[in-house]
Amino acid sequence: MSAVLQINNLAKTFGGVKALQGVDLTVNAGEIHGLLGQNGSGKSTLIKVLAGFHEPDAGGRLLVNGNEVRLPLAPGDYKALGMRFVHQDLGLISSLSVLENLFLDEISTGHSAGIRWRSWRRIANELFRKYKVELDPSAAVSTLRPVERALLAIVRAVSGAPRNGLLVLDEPTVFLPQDDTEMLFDLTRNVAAGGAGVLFVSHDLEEVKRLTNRFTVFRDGRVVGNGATEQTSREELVKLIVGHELKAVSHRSAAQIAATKPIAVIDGLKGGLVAEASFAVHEGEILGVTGLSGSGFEDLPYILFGAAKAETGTLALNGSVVRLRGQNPTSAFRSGMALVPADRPRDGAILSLSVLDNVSMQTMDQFQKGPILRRSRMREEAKKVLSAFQVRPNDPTLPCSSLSGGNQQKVLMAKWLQTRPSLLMVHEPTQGVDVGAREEIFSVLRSATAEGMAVLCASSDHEQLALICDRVLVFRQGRIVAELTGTHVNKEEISEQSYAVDQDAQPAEAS
Amino acid sequence: MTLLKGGGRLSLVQRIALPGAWLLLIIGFGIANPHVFLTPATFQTMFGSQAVLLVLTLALIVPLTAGDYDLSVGAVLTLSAMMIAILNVQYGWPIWAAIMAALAMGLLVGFLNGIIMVFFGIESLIVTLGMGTLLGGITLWVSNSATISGISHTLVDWVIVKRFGGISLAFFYAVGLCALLWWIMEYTSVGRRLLFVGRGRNVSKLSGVRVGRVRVGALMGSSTLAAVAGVLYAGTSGGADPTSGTNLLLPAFAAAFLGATSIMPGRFNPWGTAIAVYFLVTGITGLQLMGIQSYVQQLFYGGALLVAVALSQLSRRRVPLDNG
Amino acid sequence: MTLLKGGGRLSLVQRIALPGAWLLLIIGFGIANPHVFLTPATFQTMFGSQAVLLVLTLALIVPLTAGDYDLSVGAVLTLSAMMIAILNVQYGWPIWAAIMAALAMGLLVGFLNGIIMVFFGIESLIVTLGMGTLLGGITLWVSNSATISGISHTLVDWVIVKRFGGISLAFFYAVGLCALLWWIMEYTSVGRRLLFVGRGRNVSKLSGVRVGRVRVGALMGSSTLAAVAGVLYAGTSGGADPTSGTNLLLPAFAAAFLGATSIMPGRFNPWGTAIAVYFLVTGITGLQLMGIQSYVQQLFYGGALLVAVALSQLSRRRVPLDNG
Amino acid sequence: GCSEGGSAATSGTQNPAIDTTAVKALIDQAKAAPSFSAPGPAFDASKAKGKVVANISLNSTVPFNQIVDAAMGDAGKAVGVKVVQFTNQGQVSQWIQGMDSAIAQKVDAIVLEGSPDPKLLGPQIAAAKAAGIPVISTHLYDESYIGSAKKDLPDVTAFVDAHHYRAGTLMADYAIAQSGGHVNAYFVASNEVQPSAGIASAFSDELKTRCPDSCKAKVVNIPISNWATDVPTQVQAALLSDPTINYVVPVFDGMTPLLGTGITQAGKTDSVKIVAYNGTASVLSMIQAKNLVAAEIGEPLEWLGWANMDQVLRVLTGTATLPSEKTPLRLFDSSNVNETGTPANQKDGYGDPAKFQDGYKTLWGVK
Ligand SMILES: Nc1ncnc2c1ncn2[C@@H]1O[C@H](COP(=O)(O)OP(=O)(O)OP(=O)(O)O)[C@@H](O)[C@H]1O
Ligand SMILES: Nc1ncnc2c1ncn2[C@@H]1O[C@H](COP(=O)(O)OP(=O)(O)OP(=O)(O)O)[C@@H](O)[C@H]1O
Ligand SMILES: [Mg+2]
Ligand SMILES: [Mg+2]
Repeated sequence: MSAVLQINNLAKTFGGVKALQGVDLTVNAGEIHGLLGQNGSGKSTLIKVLAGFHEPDAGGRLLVNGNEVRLPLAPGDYKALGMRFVHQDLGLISSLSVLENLFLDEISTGHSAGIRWRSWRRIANELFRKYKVELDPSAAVSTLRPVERALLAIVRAVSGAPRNGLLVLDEPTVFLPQDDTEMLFDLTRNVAAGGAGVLFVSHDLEEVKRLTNRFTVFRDGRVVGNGATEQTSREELVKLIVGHELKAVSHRSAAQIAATKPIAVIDGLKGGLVAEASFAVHEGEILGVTGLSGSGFEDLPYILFGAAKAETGTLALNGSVVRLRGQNPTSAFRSGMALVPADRPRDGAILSLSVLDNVSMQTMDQFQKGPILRRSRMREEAKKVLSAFQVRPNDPTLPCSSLSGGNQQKVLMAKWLQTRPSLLMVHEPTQGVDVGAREEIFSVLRSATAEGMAVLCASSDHEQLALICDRVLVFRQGRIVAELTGTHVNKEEISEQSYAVDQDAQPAEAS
Repeated sequence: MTLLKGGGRLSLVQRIALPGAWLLLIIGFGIANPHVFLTPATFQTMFGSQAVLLVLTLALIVPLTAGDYDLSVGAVLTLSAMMIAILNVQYGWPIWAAIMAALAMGLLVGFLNGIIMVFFGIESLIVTLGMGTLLGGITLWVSNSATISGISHTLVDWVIVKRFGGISLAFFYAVGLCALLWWIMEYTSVGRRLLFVGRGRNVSKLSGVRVGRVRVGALMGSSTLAAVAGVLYAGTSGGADPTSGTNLLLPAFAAAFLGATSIMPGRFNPWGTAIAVYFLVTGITGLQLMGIQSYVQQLFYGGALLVAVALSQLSRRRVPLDNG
Repeated sequence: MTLLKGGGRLSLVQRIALPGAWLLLIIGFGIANPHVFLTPATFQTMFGSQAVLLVLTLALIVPLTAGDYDLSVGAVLTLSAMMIAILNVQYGWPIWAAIMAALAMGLLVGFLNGIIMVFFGIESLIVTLGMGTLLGGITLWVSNSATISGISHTLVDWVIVKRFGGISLAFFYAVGLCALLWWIMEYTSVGRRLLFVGRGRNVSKLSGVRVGRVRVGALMGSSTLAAVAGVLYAGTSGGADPTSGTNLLLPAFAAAFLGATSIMPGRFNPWGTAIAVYFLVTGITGLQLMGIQSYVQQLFYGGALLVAVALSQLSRRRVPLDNG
Repeated sequence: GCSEGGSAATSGTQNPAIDTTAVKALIDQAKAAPSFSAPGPAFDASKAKGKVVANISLNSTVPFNQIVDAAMGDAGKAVGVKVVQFTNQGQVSQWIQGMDSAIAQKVDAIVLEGSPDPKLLGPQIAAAKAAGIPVISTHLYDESYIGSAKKDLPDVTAFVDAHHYRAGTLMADYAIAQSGGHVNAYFVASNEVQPSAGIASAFSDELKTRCPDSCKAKVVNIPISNWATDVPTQVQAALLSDPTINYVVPVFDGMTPLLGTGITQAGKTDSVKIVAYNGTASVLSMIQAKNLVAAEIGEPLEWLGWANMDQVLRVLTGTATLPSEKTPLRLFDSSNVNETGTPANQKDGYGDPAKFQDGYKTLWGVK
């Protein structure tokens, strides 16, 4: 079997941070190769070196289809080398149209004088038909839902991937619901069957086991293991990635939940994709909301927080009632709510400011003594919080942009949990977070609920919901169609309810 | 830099709001002052006279599309006109050679702007502000602060005296540049890359765009266009003065932003720019023809900019979450 | 808006590059022209006479921190001085009442700027460009294009005649405003929110910051500070003219950006601003005192801006990733 | 304001011929090279030897000021007075700084050359007075206005008058003479500059006096900062709305190329002429090139410098100051413009400079 991609002794240093050191990696033709590792272990950095975005340190070697290629690669070189990417943040320009994004590579490196928009549009429509995605070529990407954006990026990469080329997928599934994931897997297998190599990054070991032939694991920028996927158990993978084994988690029972008092009671909510929703979140519970994308569950936290408009409905939080039409983020925050959004670079973190600035956005006022903001105190406090959340590196003065995606997510959890909200709402809380950190985030959520906080977790990751939630509400077409509690909270039942073809919304079995 | 909020499909209302306002303005002045305003001569001179401003505004929209500001265009215009005057009048160079020298200066200034911006990683706003001031000093120096007149009649003839349909050739040059720029921006990959870089620098780099090169190129484009505006300026006035070109900077910015509300709302675009320039000029000319005080014209300018942009935003579907 | 690329810990070299350059400049002129330049009087007049520019630059950095531009500050300064002159001299209002009226005008203009920007969702650059033009027209109108002198001696006394350590009180007002602004920006949550909004609008919104209010507040702050600069202008010159204030806009922008390379590199900050203003003024004054040609001063201005910002970027650890 | 002429003003040719002999005589007089006559009594200027004068000009980037400043330096040298230049770009804050540093350096006199507006320097002039430093304002106020200027500005020690309004009158006279008494003028003023309004009314008044029925002028105000954007369109619009306009007059001749643009664009290069004031070289060249400009009124700039120093020396030596320095104007048209050189320059064209220089030296007792 010939190697599509061969990397020897590659290193990349950012300032003092060694993001990659002595990395060796081989991807063979026709092979789907899993690239695994904790947050910040260097996966995306490697990929960006291949894309010509980062310049690696001197000394590394790169062979493509057996031919030595001189490093560093220039932007755009990847194209001639037969590589195609779905980047971690998808690599789309959101203010431009679907069509322009679809042909981004062509335009970026081409020398066309006389772009034939009309024929491109025809090609686009054919592609969308072929890959069975419904996209309007002239819609702005900013108006698309996350799934649609992911599909666009995937179609772009897959349709351009040449035979004996390399397709790189950096966490392509985080935004995808089950059936689209299946479609992606089929596409990926087709590409590999055509003779290309695939490099596939995911934190979802289930996916890795199902899709990949071989894998390589990074830890702290080094290769700590590789092998054939079939011959490696899930537990072994976890151990390679995290360095230790994971503990199991237990759920509360329906009776336990019923015994606690409701913290937030939502009544008659309508707005966005939510047609009607009434439910309560209880003290100390983690309530999951899920469904297929477009079923309305993603809008729920944003509407409750006042970041998206509600048409009608009320929210009783700790007994005081607000009309959701008049809700806005400021009053929501003041009344004891918190929201960790899914779109981290846009809505979650201010990447150009320090970790300290980000963590202390809400707590700042507590450090005000008379006219002076006591900043050394703020720094110490932040350090404590960061170490509680195992943020690596634990240096609050670093700009947030220099942390890896997963560590940024932990910073955000820290930022909001510090405010001791009575209702915490999270949207895809472990998106792009490695198994180790994921466990840490779960345990943080657990200990917070132990102190009486209520958590609303909106996610399309059914396995995750099964792992952490005490109760799960499933949405279909804007309505709650099922409520799962106790032993019903498992991946299979959540998926079944989400995908049920049954159109008559039936109030759930377990309530 | 995303200019206006929202995105997505464009409403027709918005596309044509500015042309519509322009039409209303013409009708209004036509009723108020039919015998003077509604004459071919009025329109002929209106079109002919603002070619310099139009070309200068086109210069601005090139780097604006790529997300950069060029504050040095006014100074480049002035220096370009001054170079032509000095080389042609004082040194006796043939006019074409003087023009070539001025254009070369524009290209060089843009290159320097770009290199400083990219190499040192400084915001274009600062680089071009500094460069503009520096060029202003150079203009004062080489001209000895004096106005120079007597530029070759060939240039004056070919810019303003010769007419087509009663309109000076300058107008057709400007419209030609509009068309050229529109073609480049819409139908060539070079032009599209400008937009990509302006809208998403990292994504563009990931997709293989040589971002630095595109940004340098945009500044070279703007400086060269500004030098062309200087040539037209020298041609329309038959001379050059060391300061007045810089006063065109703010009107040009106003027109560029106003133009971005029309035709392709949300994007800086050449035809929108042309309409914005002539909308503003029509208002001013109409007031001037009615003999209204100069400060009223300034009130119109400021007010029209605010109202036009505000209305064009209102007619647009509001989008809930503002983009950073 | 992220001003400069990179982030992270600040190198000391960079923090003090500009103060160092200032010192070098003073030493240089001291050697070249010891008897005139190195006198207390030179520094006293330098500090006193540029208080207006310093306050105007402070006005700019407030919205710049929140990610907005305010191009109307020059026009507000001019109108503020003109209002004081008209109300005090022509209408016989007591000086304090005239000052209050001018400050109220500043507050109102800022409020209008902010409301138009937020309500219609228009870029601050366009709104304030339009507003500045409008105010320029209003100033010409109310003043009848004339210079008005004879403002109450109380104001003049308290601005420029009374001195402390040989330096006019105007300087101490400006430094006081610097200190106040520094305290607000660094040690109050209101000030931090400005920065948050400037760096991440959505994030701030979702963190409970009332983004619209903060942006309106920033524009109100800048207009009010510009009105204060107008008061100082009226006080230093004892009169007001209808146009000259707008000439201060570009120097103020230059100083604001230069100031952002120093003390707290990458952020607009009041002390950096003060140093930038006096660095530029020292250069100009030194050249003036040597009787050097005027264009050289302009060359210095442009050149110093480019070189200082470039050096401050070089001394910075280069960071590989460009921020979008 | 705008002044309308009589009823039949626009019907030009049908009007009875106007007698223009008187005006023509005035014009001929104004076209002759000026000769020096002592502006006042002689005095001993050598008493001022060794004194230092600070000179703050309106805007050191303007050739007008550069020439006057240099001449002041030369005149100072003739009597051993040092003239220190404070160069600036016309900004009020720079004038203030110049005043402050002149006071701090304890100079013997401060000259505001070529009209930095003393109204914007009130506190500084008061401070100079308190420090015993006389302040002399030059070339800002018209001779007719010096009286009220003295009342408005009691702290200014002395003024050197200018003849701005006479220039306005002369421009009107030239237009009348050349057109046979049928003038329809479009006058562009910039009223934020002090003498502008006076020049405009002098121009209109002269038309009203000489040919009330067949002449008229319309005055518009465009601030200098708006020249580049507004002047061409404004002129063009005016020529379109009133095709009988036959003269376009700028209040300051720096506007001339922009007027030219407007006239050319309106296609009126054959029927419209420009008469202007200030004597800028490029405008004189336009007369030489027979390009739109019919006449230009200029002033001998070096002479102005010496005149400034005459008043300054009187102040320094405690001699009574003069109400008028009697500096001349000269009108140039195609008949005498070549005396300014080819190509025209701004210094020449006023006779032999040695003559007025000798005149002043004699007056000062240093020759
Ligand atoms: N532009 C940058 N500047 C400085 N450090 C960086 C930069 N980009 C990444 N790093 C650092 O390099 C390391 C590797 O980051 P990378 O994004 O490759 O991680 P990853 O394996 O993709 O993690 P995740 O699973 O969270 O996406 C991290 O320590 C990160 O902080
Ligand atoms: N940037 C774009 N994004 C999305 N749609 C676009 C874009 N540019 C053009 N289109 C759309 O593409 C279609 C065809 O555009 P256009 O009229 O430019 O084609 P054309 O160049 O005439 O086509 P052909 O090259 O086939 O002759 C139109 O519906 C237009 O709206
Ligand atoms: Mg990654
Ligand atoms: Mg994942």
